[in-house]
Amino acid sequence: MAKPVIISINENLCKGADGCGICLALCPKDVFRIAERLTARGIRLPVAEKITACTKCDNCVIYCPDMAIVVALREVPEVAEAAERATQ
Amino acid sequence: MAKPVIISINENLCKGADGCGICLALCPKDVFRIAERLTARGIRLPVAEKITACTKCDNCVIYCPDMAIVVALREVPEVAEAAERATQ
Amino acid sequence: MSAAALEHPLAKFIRPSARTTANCPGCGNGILAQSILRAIEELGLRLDDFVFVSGIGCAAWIPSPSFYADVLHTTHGRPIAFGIGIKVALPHKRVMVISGDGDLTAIGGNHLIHAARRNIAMTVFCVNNGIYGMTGGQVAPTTPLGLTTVTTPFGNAENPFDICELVKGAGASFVARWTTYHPRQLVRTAKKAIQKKGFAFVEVLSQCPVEFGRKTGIGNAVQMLEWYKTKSVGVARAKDMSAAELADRIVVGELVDIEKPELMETLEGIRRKAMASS
Amino acid sequence: MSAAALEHPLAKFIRPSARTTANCPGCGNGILAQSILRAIEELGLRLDDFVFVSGIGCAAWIPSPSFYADVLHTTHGRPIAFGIGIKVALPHKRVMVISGDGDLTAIGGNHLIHAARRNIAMTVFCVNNGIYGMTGGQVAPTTPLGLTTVTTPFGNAENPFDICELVKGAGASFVARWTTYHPRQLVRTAKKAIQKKGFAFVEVLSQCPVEFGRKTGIGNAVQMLEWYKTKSVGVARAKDMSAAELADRIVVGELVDIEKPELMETLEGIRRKAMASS
Amino acid sequence: MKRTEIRIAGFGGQGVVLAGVLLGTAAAVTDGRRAVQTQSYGAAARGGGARSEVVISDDPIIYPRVTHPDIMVAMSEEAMQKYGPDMRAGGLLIIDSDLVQGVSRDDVRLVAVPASNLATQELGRTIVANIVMLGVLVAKTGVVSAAGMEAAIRENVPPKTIDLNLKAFRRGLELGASAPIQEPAGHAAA
Amino acid sequence: MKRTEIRIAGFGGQGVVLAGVLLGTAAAVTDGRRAVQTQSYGAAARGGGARSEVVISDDPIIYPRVTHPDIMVAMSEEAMQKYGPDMRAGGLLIIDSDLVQGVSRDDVRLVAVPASNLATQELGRTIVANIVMLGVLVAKTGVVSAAGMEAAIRENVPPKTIDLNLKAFRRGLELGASAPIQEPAGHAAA
Amino acid sequence: MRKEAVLTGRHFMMGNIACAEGALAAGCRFAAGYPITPATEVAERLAERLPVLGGTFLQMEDEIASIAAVIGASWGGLKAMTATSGPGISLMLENIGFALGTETPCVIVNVMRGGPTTGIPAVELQGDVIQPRRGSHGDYQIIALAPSSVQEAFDYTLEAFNLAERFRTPVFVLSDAFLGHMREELIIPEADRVPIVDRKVFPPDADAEELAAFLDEDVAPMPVFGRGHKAHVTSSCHDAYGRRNVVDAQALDVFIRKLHGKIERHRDEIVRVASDAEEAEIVLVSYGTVFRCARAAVEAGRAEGLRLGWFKLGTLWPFPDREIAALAARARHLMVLENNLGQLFHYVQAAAASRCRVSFLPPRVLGELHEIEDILKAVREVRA
Amino acid sequence: MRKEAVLTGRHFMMGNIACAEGALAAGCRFAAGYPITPATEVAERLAERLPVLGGTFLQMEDEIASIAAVIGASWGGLKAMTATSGPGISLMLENIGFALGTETPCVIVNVMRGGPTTGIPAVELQGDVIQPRRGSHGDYQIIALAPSSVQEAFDYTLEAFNLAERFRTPVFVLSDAFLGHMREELIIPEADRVPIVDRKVFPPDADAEELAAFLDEDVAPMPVFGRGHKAHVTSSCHDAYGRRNVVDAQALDVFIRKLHGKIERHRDEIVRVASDAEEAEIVLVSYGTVFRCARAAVEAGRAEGLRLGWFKLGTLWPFPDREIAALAARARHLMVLENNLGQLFHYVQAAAASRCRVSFLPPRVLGELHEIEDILKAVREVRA
Ligand SMILES: Cc1ncc(C[n+]2csc(CCOP(=O)(O)OP(=O)(O)O)c2C)c(N)n1
Ligand SMILES: Cc1ncc(C[n+]2csc(CCOP(=O)(O)OP(=O)(O)O)c2C)c(N)n1
Ligand code: SF4
Ligand code: SF4
Ligand code: SF4
Ligand code: SF4
Ligand code: SF4
Ligand code: SF4
Ligand SMILES: [Mg+2]
Ligand SMILES: [Mg+2]
Repeated sequence: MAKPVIISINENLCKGADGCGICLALCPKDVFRIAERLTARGIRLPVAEKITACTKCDNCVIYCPDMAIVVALREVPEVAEAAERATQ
Repeated sequence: MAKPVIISINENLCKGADGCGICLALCPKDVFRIAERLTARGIRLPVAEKITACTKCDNCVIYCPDMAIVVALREVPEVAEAAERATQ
Repeated sequence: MSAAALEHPLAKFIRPSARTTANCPGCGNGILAQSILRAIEELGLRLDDFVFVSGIGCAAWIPSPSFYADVLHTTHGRPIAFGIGIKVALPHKRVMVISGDGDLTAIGGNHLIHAARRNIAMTVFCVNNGIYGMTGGQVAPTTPLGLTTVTTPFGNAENPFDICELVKGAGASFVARWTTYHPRQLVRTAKKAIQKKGFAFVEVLSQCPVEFGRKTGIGNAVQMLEWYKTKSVGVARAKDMSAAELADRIVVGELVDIEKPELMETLEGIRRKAMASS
Repeated sequence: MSAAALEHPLAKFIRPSARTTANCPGCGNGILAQSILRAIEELGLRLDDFVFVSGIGCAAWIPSPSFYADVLHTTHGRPIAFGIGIKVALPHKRVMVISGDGDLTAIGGNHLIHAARRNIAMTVFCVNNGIYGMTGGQVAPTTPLGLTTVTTPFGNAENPFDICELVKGAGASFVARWTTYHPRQLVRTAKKAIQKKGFAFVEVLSQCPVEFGRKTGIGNAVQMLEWYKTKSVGVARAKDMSAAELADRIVVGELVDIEKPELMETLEGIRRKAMASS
Repeated sequence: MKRTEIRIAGFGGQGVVLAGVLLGTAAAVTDGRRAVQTQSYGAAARGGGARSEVVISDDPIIYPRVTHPDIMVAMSEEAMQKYGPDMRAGGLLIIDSDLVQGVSRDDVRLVAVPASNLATQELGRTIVANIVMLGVLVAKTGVVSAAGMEAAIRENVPPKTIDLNLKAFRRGLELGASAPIQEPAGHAAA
Repeated sequence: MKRTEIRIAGFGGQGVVLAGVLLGTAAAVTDGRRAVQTQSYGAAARGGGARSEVVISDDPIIYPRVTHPDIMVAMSEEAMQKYGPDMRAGGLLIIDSDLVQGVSRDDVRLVAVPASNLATQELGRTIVANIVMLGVLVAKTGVVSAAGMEAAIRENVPPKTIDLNLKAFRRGLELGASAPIQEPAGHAAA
Repeated sequence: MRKEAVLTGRHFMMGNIACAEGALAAGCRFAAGYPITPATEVAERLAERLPVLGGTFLQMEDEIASIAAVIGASWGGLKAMTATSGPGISLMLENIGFALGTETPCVIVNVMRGGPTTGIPAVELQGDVIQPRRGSHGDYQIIALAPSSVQEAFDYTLEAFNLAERFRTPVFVLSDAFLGHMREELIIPEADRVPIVDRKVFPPDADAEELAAFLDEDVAPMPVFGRGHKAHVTSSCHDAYGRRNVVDAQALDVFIRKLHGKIERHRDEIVRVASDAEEAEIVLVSYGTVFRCARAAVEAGRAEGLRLGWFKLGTLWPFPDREIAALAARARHLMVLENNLGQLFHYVQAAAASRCRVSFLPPRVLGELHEIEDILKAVREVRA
Repeated sequence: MRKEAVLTGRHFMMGNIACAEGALAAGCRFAAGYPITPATEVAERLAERLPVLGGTFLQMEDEIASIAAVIGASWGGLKAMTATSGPGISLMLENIGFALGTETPCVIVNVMRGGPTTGIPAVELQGDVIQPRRGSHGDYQIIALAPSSVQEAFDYTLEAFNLAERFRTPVFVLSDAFLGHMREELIIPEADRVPIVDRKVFPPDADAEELAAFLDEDVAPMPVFGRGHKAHVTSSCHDAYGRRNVVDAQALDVFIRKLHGKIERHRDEIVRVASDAEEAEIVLVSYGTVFRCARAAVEAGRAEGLRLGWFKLGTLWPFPDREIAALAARARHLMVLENNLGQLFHYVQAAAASRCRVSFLPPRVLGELHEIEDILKAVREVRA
């Protein structure tokens, strides 16, 4: 069941959805898509798009080979706060 | 069944019945005994004593770790001849 | 929406100066790394309870330098032998070896089987990517018969090891196999392996999309995970399958879990006896 | 009465300059040597059909220099690796490795398991005397747990290998075990091993009365043969025995005999493919 | 011709090493001159920087390293920053304008071409941007013959990609023929 | 005392190395002098020859090898033949007369004792013939003290065999005290 | 890929590939190896080419097994080689000693990398130049060649096989990461113009019990296996017939001296040096890739009027001591350039003895080639 | 068997046993090894003594594993050693390079035997004296000591541990088959008079991310494992914090130079030589067991009026080049005596350079000690 989450993708750690793309493939809810924009490092990141579909199954977290993804429940106060900061 | 045989023990090869003695132990007919005399190399050879009891089972030949024993049937002409030479 | 600020729950286990891995995109090694750290976390252990040892190769870079702990990155093939010295010196620490199939079963095969024989308390994770990743895709003792690699351009002429059978034959007291498609099972097994009093060996089939997947045509990281999923069969189910049925399948699960004298204990016994001797 | 003049039927196989062995009195190695030569004789083969390879140790001196054939007496632990090069260069000759348990399973363990994996056509006789004979009675990977040797004066802290299980786990296509109490069976098995198209491994428990028998208290050559006799149990009978019943028994017989791709053939296939390639 | 030093630099995966090899092959095999090619890559497959260097000369090449390139092809911002300073003043700098923004040197002759976009859009494969750049280089310098380069391409790229690469090279030649050279500050056009 | 060179030679298994070790230990540890012991054996367990050499001196021993023994104990015919020639003229040769027949040197002082038979018959163990020979040697030369030798025996033989060895040594001392010395041809008794 | 053994023609080729092609041209038909940067391309090339020529490449379980298989194949009658880098050589040393002691022809290529230990795989260093000579235990003499160009990578590897066959001994080719990965033009001659030496073998019916097969300073014929010679080949000390003797120092003395003498006596046939130092006051002594810097510096220095010369060691072992001594007698100063902290330097110094001064210059950054300006600066200092 | 670590008192002991006792007195509590003639007694003694002292002896599967376990134990905080002979050293060289590169204190005893290859196990040879310095790949400096008596077998092994701990580096003890099996008197001091050096370790709470642990010419503190320092110890080229860098030659340059400098800078602390050559015209330079022949020859020669002197190298590496140079400045002729065909000879020659003449004398029979008469004969020839 979908849960209100924050999905954080560390751009410094992710190796790029073009080369890797494991999160895209293993998310049962198809939450991610691949970004169009190339980063300075020449890769394209995954973007958590259908975030509301997320069930926090943690597949993306557990399978990400670069520990680049964190999925956290919005209700956890620290998480909400962090999300706040991040969008500033 | 006992057979007329010649039992040849190569004194240069045998390592001595005191250290080895396998032929003595593995002969089912107790054909061998240990010599009293020490050789120049300081060992005591086995002696085929109860030769008439030999059944040519070949145990002594097969188990001798130094290929020092040959058991041959007397009726084989070459053997008889060799035996002849050896006793001259 | 995505936010960049959340700290990964296992980030505390990562050496600050080595937050990014040197792995290629989609490399399976990172999945194993995370699984190991997760198992340690779930067991309530600290990284300071461990000494990590690895050889040379991509897999050997899993703990080195990333794990924020004592790490010995040794010569090619020798991590287990180094680990034995460490374990004797620090019997109350847990020694964990993480290295590649080439490292542990090609050049290092002898140390592997002897450690298994000794049944020294040590956890060994062997990353089986079926290839030498770091040096650019040469044949490994795990590469399937017939496969084309840069050193077998007309196909591999050699039968591969069944590594788990080998380690079992050598006398290990705990032997298991999973793939990077199975991180949750891997965590469960890793926890057992870490706690085993004896030599605990875990083979992990792991995708090397760059040197194996691409060159064998099995495909990219995602396709390789898919392939692991399809090919895997649990050890319980495998028991009822014929050799032919199992031919190109990957039997996963815990294959051996027995009790036998462990080296640190027998050595302690020796010391007690020696001290008591006249 | 005894006569000194009869020529041993296998004497033709012995190098003229090396008629006497360097073995201690009663050493089991000579029993194996004779059994191997007998097997070759019974198969109607000539020694020129073979290349013999050995490592370093008493057992390694079985063919070197005695066997009147091409013999390569190599470095410690490496005979199988040398043998592979010889076999590739001379595919129509039979390569036979004869060496000790220390040589083949301690320092040489890696080459042993890899040759088994490759299933290269090669016959390997491993003399298991449970000890390092040549260097004076140090513990071997085959020495029973608890036994006192010059390097384990308070008892051996390590579990021994079951060598046959190891080689089987590595993938050998023929595996057998006998003792020097079983020369007739050994000849029979040796004949099969020589003719096997694949890696054929025969473990032979052999008495070292000087460094093992005397020091362990099992006794002299004759007592050790007696001990082998008592402890041995045929593989067929062993199948019906429990692990406990088998604990200190020696399972003898042919343990593995399977078919799988052999290296010389697969290599030939590679060459054909290469030559046919554009 | 005297010793000419050429450096091609960019990301791993852009084919800068292949570009150097093609230049060297053209010079040494087809054109019958002397060439040395060397390279350096970090963990290439892992996205580090890559660099390929070629020395071309009519005489035997004794010192094999490139120290102050006469010609540099820059295919990444990082490469530009890192290697720009080494260039010989008055040398020729060719940049992929899609990838390189800041040109730190004003004492070199500059050619800027949109090779990546051209490769992606016109040729359908970004990966041949390196070959486009070679075309530009040959057009602008004649350091190797176009025929030599085409032969080198035929010899060295996977058979299935020969046509694509030849096309990229020829497109680069055209682009090079028409692209303007921005002369160094304070120098008149030669 | 000046440097004395001693060689003990025989078959492997006769304990000639132990004999040398005991001599050296007596000299160096109990008697507080200097000693060096060296040895050489073929494949000992396999019945080759064995040889043990001791240098004893009051001064530090620089050159450690025995080259021309002042004293030689010969316990096999082979040893006698092989090493006899090396002896210093006028040196002392002690042979086990049960094992050595031919004495090739007539310029040395000779003591012959039936050590093997004595060991076998009187002491019940042929293996202690070496210790009997040591007794003879000590009695005839005083190169080490009897007390030093007894201490060395206690320290170096398996605990269970100490008494047997001490007995053999003392029996050797007696034998040595009474055994005649055959002086070199052409020399008067000293 | 062409299918002939000798790829006659003009190429633009990597040093490692040229090395493999030199081997194939020499008749190498067996190679065994274990992957290692920066040598792997040699193995990869051989893996691709050998099966086509009816030969075999085996990737073994490690370097120890690799050299063992190479030696085995050589006794089986094939010309055989391995290629590796420092860590691999360190592991092979015991068996390299075996090849020396049993007089087994084979070729060992070391594409040197940066160390000690794992170090930096892709950076060159001349760190392993004494290792062939003194790395394996015991006392022995060996042959080692150091190519300085892709052409020499080909030529010297070919030559290494010829020397190995001629002297029944392992021969080293000491390349490095720079040369191994460098591409340069290479001219391979017509197949029938490639000089080939084959080992002297036993006459067909000879029995190793009767014909001496070892320890001849003029090189005994080799009783290659599989031909009924009944050869006994042992790593133990042995006599000319291969009979083991592990008791007498005298036998050891003969064993060591004969093996040594086999190379020493023929050192003039083996040693190759080159120089341009006739009128020179200061001579730059170097080898391998560093030679290219030295030579370039000499040209630059002469242009500015310095009386400079160069001397190149093509053969590192046996060490060209006489040639150095002769040079030292003529020159005022020898400056030894190596990409290390001074290895052969001491041997040059020893050979020059009291004849002239000898100094040493490493590159500014170990692992990189010397810069010409650094060399000239050092030269100017020496002159001052 | 007594149970103290230090067997204070007067003994008549084999060189190999003295070596083991020196190690125990130094605080060695871990040893790993693999049997080999003529070194096995060292291991056997340690196997008997270590467990009594709460230590451990492990017989490993081979020599490679032995040195690996030793290094592991050293990182675990124990003083550790192995003992072997030539073939074993040849196999250990890769991991000895590891110990060098990671700055791991440990002691390696080589009881040298006759080779190359299997050779003759029980015959002595000084065949492996350059091997410690140049046997492992890459460029590095090492410490090696050569005892010439049973007392020195004890003292130098003890000293080897102290140097290993002081400089965080592997240290060799080069004994030989003759000394190893020779018995001689040995005096072991009271336990509290045995000089002991322990490695400098990290302060208790230090984190290896913050405190430099490597590449300090004055020896960085060691972040011994198991104490929470989170040390990263790698065989790859690394910086002072152990951070891997396998890309830049610059990093390699620092890596090599610092490791080198750590020994070189302290060479005066390390190098030990002895001599009696004040008035000498001809000086016999030697080490190990051969030194005893040289010294005996000097005494004999002086007795007949020859102006002879001796110079003993206690330390073979770092090579006592300055001491030799000083000697060469005073003497007319240095005669180098080694039980080989000339190994350190070249280094003596290089160090003497133009200062005096240098010649070489092997024993009449390699594998045996020099005969005094042979030495004197050579001396007389040199004088003539
Ligand atoms: C002695 C030695 N030989 C060879 C190498 C080169 N080498 C580095 S990594 C590697 C293979 C690694 O394969 P594997 O262990 O399977 O690790 P992967 O990279 O596949 O994870 C080799 C051969 C080396 N470093 N040392
Ligand atoms: C590299 C190396 N290490 C050690 C040795 C010493 N060595 C000679 S024989 C031997 C052990 C032999 O044991 P095994 O193979 O069981 O033969 P055995 O004598 O018992 O028949 C050893 C360790 C050696 N020759 N080479
Ligand atoms: S937690 Fe599960 S559902 Fe949510 S984004 Fe990740 S993989 Fe998809
Ligand atoms: S799984 Fe991780 S590394 Fe891979 S694309 Fe997703 S976020 Fe990036
Ligand atoms: S053949 Fe049989 S019966 Fe006859 S002597 Fe030999 S063992 Fe005894
Ligand atoms: S078995 Fe052979 S070696 Fe043993 S005692 Fe009998 S004859 Fe002699
Ligand atoms: S080469 Fe393969 S194993 Fe190595 S990091 Fe890349 S994907 Fe992973
Ligand atoms: S030591 Fe043992 S194995 Fe070796 S020859 Fe003697 S009895 Fe046989
Ligand atoms: Mg792998
Ligand atoms: Mg054995």
